[in-house]
Amino acid sequence: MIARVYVGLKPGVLDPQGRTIASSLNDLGFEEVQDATQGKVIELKLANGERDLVKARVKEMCEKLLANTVIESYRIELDETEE
Amino acid sequence: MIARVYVGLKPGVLDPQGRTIASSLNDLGFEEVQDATQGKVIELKLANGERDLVKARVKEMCEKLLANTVIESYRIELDETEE
Amino acid sequence: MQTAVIVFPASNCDRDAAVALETHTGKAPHMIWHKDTSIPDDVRFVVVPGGFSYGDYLRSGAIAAQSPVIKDLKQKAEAGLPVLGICNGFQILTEAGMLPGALMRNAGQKFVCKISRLRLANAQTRFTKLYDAKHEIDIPVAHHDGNYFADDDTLRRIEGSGQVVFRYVDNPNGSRGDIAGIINQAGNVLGMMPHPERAIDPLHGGTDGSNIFKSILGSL
Amino acid sequence: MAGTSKSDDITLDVIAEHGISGAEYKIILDRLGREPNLTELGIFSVMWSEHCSYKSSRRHLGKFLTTGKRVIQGPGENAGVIDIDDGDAIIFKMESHNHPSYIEPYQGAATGVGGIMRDVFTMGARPIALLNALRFGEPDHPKTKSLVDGVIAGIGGYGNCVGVPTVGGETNFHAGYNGNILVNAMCVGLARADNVFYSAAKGVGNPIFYVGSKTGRDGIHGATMASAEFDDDSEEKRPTVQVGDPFTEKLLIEACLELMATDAIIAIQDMGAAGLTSSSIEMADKGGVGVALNLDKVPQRETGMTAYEMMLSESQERMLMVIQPGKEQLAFDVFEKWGLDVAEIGTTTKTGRLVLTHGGKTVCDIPIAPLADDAPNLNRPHTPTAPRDVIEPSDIIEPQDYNDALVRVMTDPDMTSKRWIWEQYDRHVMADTMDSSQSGGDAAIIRIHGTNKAIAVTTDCTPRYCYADPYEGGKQVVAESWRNLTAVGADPIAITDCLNFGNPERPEIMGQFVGCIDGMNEACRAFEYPVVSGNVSLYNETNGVAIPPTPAVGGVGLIPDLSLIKTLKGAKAGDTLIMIGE
Ligand SMILES: Nc1ncnc2c1ncn2[C@@H]1O[C@H](COP(=O)(O)OP(=O)(O)O)[C@@H](O)[C@H]1O
Repeated sequence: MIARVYVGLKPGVLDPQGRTIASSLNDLGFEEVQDATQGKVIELKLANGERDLVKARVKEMCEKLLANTVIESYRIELDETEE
Repeated sequence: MIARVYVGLKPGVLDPQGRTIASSLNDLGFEEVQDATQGKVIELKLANGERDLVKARVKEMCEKLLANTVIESYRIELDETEE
Repeated sequence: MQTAVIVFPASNCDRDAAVALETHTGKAPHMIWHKDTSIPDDVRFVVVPGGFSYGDYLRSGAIAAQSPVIKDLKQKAEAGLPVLGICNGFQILTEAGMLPGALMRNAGQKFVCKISRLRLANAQTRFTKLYDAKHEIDIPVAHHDGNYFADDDTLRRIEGSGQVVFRYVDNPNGSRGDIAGIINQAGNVLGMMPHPERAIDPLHGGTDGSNIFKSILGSL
Repeated sequence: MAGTSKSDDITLDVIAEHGISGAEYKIILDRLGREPNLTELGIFSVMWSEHCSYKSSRRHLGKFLTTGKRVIQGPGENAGVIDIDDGDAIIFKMESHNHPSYIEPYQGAATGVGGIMRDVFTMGARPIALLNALRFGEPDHPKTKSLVDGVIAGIGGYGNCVGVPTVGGETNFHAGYNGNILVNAMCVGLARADNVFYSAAKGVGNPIFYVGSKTGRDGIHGATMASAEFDDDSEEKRPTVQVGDPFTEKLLIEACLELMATDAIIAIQDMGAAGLTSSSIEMADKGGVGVALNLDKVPQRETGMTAYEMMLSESQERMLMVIQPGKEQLAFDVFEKWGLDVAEIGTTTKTGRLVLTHGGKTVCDIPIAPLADDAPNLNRPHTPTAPRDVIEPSDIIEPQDYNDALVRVMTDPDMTSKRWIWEQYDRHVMADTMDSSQSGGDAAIIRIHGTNKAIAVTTDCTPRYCYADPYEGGKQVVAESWRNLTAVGADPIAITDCLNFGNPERPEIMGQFVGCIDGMNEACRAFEYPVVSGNVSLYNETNGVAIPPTPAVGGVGLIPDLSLIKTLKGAKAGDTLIMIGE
């Protein structure tokens, strides 16, 4: 089973990377870019299991390691097709 | 209009970051984790425009700046709902 | 002899590079701001210095590689102007397509600052001809993204044509083939992760970096 | 949090939430002649917090020796300034970022480094060295590993990016820090003695400039957080932590130093804790002027920010400066060249008041003097630490196996090599590092660029001695610093300090604090080794258990000639070892 975890800065938290990306895209002539944010996607290959249980475990991984919930929020997607 | 660009290492490029995540998750007792990879998501807020044109522009941004195609591949998602 | 150092926002070894150039030429280099569109015609050698251009945001060297001055640097390098990229400078040159391959996050995930011992893989280049080929040299590294990657074909090609110039004796970052520095096919653009400008004064703890500057400047 | 509300929103609860006591509120009513609104209450609250007003410590810090023949500026400015001959000056300070680093170790430590660098380049110095003093809990405590990893990466991540070498520090592990780690960062900068910048906003009608990053809602109430102890709920209640942007900091350094080379700046102050509030009030108070700011002009990262939020935001990488009239365009040009946000947000006035307008309305109009003059200056009760039993050498049982004893000593986490830490710091950038952590010497050595002289720098503290006997421990801290400098061939000049203690409302903690200061001060006077800057971090406790008393000091000495440098390099087998002292 594959779990995809998206981790991004919470709204309101300074995102220096995103800001720098947006302004260099503007400098390169992409004026349509109004804002950019950068986050990460962590893709986990997991042993199969009951969907709800797996999700609960991944949630625990996020809280413990993958995200720092002081400044980051996360979203989990489970994907059974790619087993 | 929102564009989401997913950038990840090409298959065959060693991903030490992913490996470190997998082994730290194992160390924390999440033995079900068999493998992990880490990529980034860049979310762009763009001026509205014709879908195909916007997509072509975002592709150009990826080729020029957002991805290094020597090591990375990318995928673009457009999302009109969040305007 | 007139030399130049290119300065990007958050370059931070620009002064160190300038000191190294002045020490070896007796003349202060031009400091060229990344927004300038051309490198003065009297410049005979250019250093792209280390640092964290644009904070290393997105990917190290990626944004700097798009700077206005890079276009002219590329053209002049194609016409034969010698260029040395150190650390972030090496990252910028690969991102700009002036050197093959890419520099990824260190395999150990951590920033690494230490004295690294290097083997001369090619002591015949314009940058290395004053070194004794059998000799190993000590030059500090300080980087987070120094893990050199090139695909198999590229690797075979650069190995075959003597483009690998320096190798780590004790690989600090996971680089393929222990590669610490490479040169372009024409032999006038060198990129390396270790910092030769931090090893030119006995008080630095060693002067093994000096011969790079002496070699290339002597060839002009 | 609501904005510029009417004064009838100021309930007893709101006053208490702002840490304002009944007696303090009476002073506010008296000075204003009316009730404050929420913005005004917020401003009093941060200015009178422990963090900004030093209310528990001020009277004791006043005892320190702070002058000397090489002291150009002692405590009271952003950092201390000393003379190292030939028109060169060294500007340095140490500061804590303990609470934020516990909550978000990477960003907490990173912004700690950023903040201390701003204190130094604000005064006109180019930062040339960074050091730190770190205390963590036991190695096998479940939180320790991730705290250590995050803090070390954060210190390196910020310092390496800005391009200032991190050359030394100290790291200890002890159960006393399990719930409250210490992250103290020190920055040392080099300036010309005749071009040092101060924070007094002299002159009326001069433009006030805002430079750096935009203001967001970060860390609102950070200064009050640093002034209250942790409990189990703190992790829930915690306010947003700031994210550091070393790239902007680097640009800010270059831009400020470029403008400082002209005569455009009258006064300058970084926006640290309590950002716009404390920077504008300190500048005005020192210059004896008033300040009028138009908050609509403040560069903002988020929409709909209230006056309260803007005044209390702790967004990083921001500076406030008073510019010479006529030089506005020059200032705009320099900051725009470096790609920084810059705005003229107000002027100095002769009213002696802080007047803020927002959306066309006056949202704050208070006299500045009471914010400083009437700041509480408490005489908290303190009971001296009871003397411990003296341990006679003969009381100690001789080890059976000396090899085993040696192995135990050498494998103690405090004793083992710290290579895994300092290899993550760029120690060589700027190419003037003559000796650093790597050699294991007693102090790091930095050459003064382009000269034949150097400075030596070190951070030190042995909390166990301070715990056993604050007075003797305090003496020892300063003496160790002095010895470490002399051991590398330097003449010690002055120190900065970072006094980390528990809750000052407990007399026994105040007793430790006062004991340490008295001991340190005695040593400072004996060595003529003055304190020129420093920082106090109180309320370092969790669930009522205080950290061991940890008055870290950072020392700076001069090596007038590089040939006088003494290091551990070059020792060979067969050399003679000599022990000096008792
Ligand atoms: N946090 C740190 N940052 C930088 N250097 C450090 C740090 N901790 C320890 N060091 C360096 O490691 C060396 C050994 O440190 P330490 O074990 O504290 O020795 P000592 O007791 O001799 O000061 C010193 O040179 C010191 O500067």
